[in-house]
Amino acid sequence: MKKKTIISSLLALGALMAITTGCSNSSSATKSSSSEVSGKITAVGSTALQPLVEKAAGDFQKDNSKINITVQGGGSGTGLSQVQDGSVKVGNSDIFAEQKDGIDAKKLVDHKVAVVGMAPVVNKDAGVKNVTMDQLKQIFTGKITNWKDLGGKDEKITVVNRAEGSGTRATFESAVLGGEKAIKSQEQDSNGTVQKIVSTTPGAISYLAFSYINDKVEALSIDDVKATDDNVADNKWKIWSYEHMYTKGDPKDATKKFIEYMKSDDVQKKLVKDMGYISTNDMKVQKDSKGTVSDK
Amino acid sequence: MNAKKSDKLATGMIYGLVGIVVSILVALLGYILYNGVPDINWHFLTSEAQSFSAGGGVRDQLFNSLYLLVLALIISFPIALGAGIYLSEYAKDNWVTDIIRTSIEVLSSLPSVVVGLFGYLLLVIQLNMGFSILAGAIALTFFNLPLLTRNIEESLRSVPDLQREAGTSLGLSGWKTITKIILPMALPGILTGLILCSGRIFGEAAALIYTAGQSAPSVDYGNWNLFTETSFLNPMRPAETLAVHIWKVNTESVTPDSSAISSASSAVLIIVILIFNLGARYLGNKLFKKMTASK
Amino acid sequence: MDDIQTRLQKSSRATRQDYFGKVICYSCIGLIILLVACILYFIASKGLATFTKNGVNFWNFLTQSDWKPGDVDKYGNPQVGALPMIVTSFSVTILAALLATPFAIGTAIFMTEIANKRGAKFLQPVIELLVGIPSVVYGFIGLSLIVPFIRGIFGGTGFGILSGTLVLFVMVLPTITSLSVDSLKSVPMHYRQASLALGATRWQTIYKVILKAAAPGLLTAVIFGMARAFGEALAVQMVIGNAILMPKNLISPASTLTSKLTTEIGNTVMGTLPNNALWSLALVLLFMSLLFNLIVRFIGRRGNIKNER
Amino acid sequence: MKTYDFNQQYISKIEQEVALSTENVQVHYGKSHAIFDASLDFPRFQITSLIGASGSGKSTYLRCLNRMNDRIAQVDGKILYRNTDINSKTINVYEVRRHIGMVFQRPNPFAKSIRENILFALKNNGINDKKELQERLETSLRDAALWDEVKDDLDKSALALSGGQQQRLCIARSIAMHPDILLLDEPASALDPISTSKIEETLKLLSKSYTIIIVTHNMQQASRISDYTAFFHMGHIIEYNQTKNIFTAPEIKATEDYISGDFG
Repeated sequence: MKKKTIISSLLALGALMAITTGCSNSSSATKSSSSEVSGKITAVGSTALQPLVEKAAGDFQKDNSKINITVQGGGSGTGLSQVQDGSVKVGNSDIFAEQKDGIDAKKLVDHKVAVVGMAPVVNKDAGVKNVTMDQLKQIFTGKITNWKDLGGKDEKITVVNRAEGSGTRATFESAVLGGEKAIKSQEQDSNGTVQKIVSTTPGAISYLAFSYINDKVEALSIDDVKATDDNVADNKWKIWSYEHMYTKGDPKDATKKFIEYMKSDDVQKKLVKDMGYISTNDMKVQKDSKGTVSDK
Repeated sequence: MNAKKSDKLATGMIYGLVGIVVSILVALLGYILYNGVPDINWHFLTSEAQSFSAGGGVRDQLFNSLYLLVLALIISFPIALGAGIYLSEYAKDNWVTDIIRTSIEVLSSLPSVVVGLFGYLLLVIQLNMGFSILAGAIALTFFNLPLLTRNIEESLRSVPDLQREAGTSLGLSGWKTITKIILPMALPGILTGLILCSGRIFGEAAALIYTAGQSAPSVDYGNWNLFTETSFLNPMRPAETLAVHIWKVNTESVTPDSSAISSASSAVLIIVILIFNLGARYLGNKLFKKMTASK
Repeated sequence: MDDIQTRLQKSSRATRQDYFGKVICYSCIGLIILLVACILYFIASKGLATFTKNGVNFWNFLTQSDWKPGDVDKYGNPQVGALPMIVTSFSVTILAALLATPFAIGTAIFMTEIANKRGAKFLQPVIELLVGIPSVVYGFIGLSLIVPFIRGIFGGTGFGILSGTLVLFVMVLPTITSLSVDSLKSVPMHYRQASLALGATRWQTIYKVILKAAAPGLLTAVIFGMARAFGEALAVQMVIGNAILMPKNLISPASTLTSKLTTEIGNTVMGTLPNNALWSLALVLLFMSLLFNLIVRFIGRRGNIKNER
Repeated sequence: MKTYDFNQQYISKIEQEVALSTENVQVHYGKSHAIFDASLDFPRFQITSLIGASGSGKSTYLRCLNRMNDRIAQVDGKILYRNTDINSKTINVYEVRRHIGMVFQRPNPFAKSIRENILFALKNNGINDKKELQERLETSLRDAALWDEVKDDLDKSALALSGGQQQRLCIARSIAMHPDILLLDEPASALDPISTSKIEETLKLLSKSYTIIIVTHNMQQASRISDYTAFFHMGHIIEYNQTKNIFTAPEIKATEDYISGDFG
């Protein structure tokens, strides 16, 4: 009896091995065979950046048929840790590698491919269109709890924050909260869901990347500065961040070519704008990983 | 209260419960179809998805969903069948079997995101499969197995012991008795399980995001060579399924018509499941009739 | 020795077939066990690292309610308290199962014992259809219908355990129903005939004979339903509010283990405390489902013993 | 309640050729002891019936004879068939069951056509010759007195037959294997009187070429068809003798009381 169990478990193990070796064989077989620049690029990470890279990769492959690019989401943390481990060629992130625990930023090379602006959004019947930076801070730290204190309707404020550790939240908190902690509140991790929640929940406030702001929600101005691309470019609008593509060491061959393409005018002038991002070329200032802004 | 009265009362209550369930079902399906069907058209079904402009379709996603379903069933069904046979026919009633059963049930309660991440680390990274349909199919197998195994076991058990005795008393081996006599009789039950699992495969998103991926590179539907990168049959290519597409469109998409795409995709998904469901049932019944010669 | 005598002692085609079958079945179950072991090991090694490597106190993990794995409190300890999520997960699962079970079993009884063939034939595919609706669709329907509904009736934001329960109720209903149907169907016909022949009414037959005979199967159906409720993330996440607060009542925003896990896992880096802490949540989830399993099994066994007597 | 001494036994010796015999067979279900020291010889080409009250162990004993209890009970002792102990662990049980066939209390045809019901096991035993299969199909159905009723519907589902027909189909299915011995476990208890008498006729005819052992709780049936009868009580074989002796002049009081219906 015992013998049989051992035999069968060995068989099972064997079957698993067979499956797996079979797979790795076929994948390595498809890799090689070419003369010019060729290769397989996998880019993983930020879900916000994914559509841009995916679209750019599609266009890029039309002229470089030997290069195969796979773009996947999974989150900035996943992207950074996978590129650091060397399991993928490119890690997409909406956050500086320096800001993430457990990532050795020195090993990674940062390629900023776009700038994303974010704005606080509120449900339409809050009756508020403009706040000061300080008021915004007090809302998110739980000191102001009713819209009537800001001249709006008598309606409780429902704060919807972004997922802890997400790039969007890190950007927002560093620009608005100035080191204080946000109150415990609802959290969501995707722009789409946040937009839907804010648009349907009376008194709700959250923040969204510019491209997700539509007429269903009210984007607030801060200190009478409107959330526009131009205001971001000269840092009048403070809440913005870069979209990064990280590589481990300097990119080579196919990866290098692709990253160059991402920074080229083809992408920056057209795709980046179409997707609602701001081109890095248009920026008049730059920001480092500590949030210090300087002239370019 | 006398028996007759309580009988009436209970029947009434059951009718009430069923009435509520049915109205929920109808409302739910109606809601999805009502919102989605007007946006379904030939163009939607046959064109590629768009990243940020309007007018994208779901051709690739639809195909990927079906292909992934087939692959996942090819992998999981035989394993579940073997395990189900083991549990219903060979397993003795002791603590080892108890542990096996419990661990299978625990496996089924894992959140799909955990299964997805496990699949990602094991299949995509460790075994170097990359984001691929195959990795997705294996990940789906992980949580298909408990439900399917359990279901096959139950179906086999529901076949009366008399049938087993008939087989063994004729000198047939246990294996032949199971595969040729018990299994055909258990077929309708097994089919239900299979359909439920297919439904789950169709609707699963979280596990696939990390394994089959969430991008659908364009593929060549004329290329039948399994091993080329662009072939639609290549199991090593990344593939976004319909459910993942719905998830993506809802959460991060910037396409102006995202809500239309989402509701139309949901409706397509339901219609496909319905077709699959009825088709499987029809074929299963035919097969059952053929195998048991009951006309 | 005559021919038959030798044949009696030699192995034949049938023995080989049987051996072959056994090898196949044992391999399959072996494969599943191997898989379960792998996953368990994987989750355990990651989930336990929070306590072994990052030095989080296990008791604090279970009883504290501050969850900020990235930060430290004023004493320099990482804030990893999972109590609110554990409580919420338990609540939504139990409530959803409690709510769904009568409906599911009622529907199953209707389909197997009361309805004519056509009624059952119509209901079954519709119920199976529901299993295939992606969680995210349930989530969005919940967000656009259930949340405003709850808000309208009970006030507050509408996000909370109650909304989560209602969404899960609809999601586990098909699972419990179709498994219950299977288990009711497997009650032999002659039980029913015998009971009806003794002059029992239909309800007495259902209640005293069929439900009793099918009890273990029904319990399994409920376990599987709860398992689905436990593991569900995408849909719950959208309606429960996803706030790491001790739920004060059924309509205050809360967060389940899975919703936290799903929202944050992509934003953390493998091997760091925030990541390990999330895996610890997965581990808790695993233990909770194990616990439920054992409880239900225990109840089932006691029921069986009673029946035999 | 009368008191009997169940250790009192009367087992008559068989003078004819013996087809099957058991020596000190014991059966345990878990901790409960179901059969005590059962030793019997079964004469060749005769019908032996096993009688006794429900729960007396007669069915359990019968099922030991072709190892049908393997999975559910522990059987000790010797069962001799062709000078071989077929209760030994090294024996090929499938081969045993081919030579010692069995028919059960409730008809259990496969959910297949009538033809397949008969031929399925044959084909699995490697008989592929079409002519031979056809031949066995017809003979077995004729022997079971079913041929005339079903010869035009051979491809119809066996489940469409009446209970009596189904049971005769099960008998035909068993004898198509050309066994030596046929075990029947209350084969007529679920059937109406007409079907029962048909089965009895069939068994009478079959006993010319098969050794038949039948469990029955119908004493008229036992006396009508069997040559030998064994009386079981509480797991013990109380008396075994030629049927006419058992029914006219039982040696033991318990047997007499059971037969006269004055029991317990």
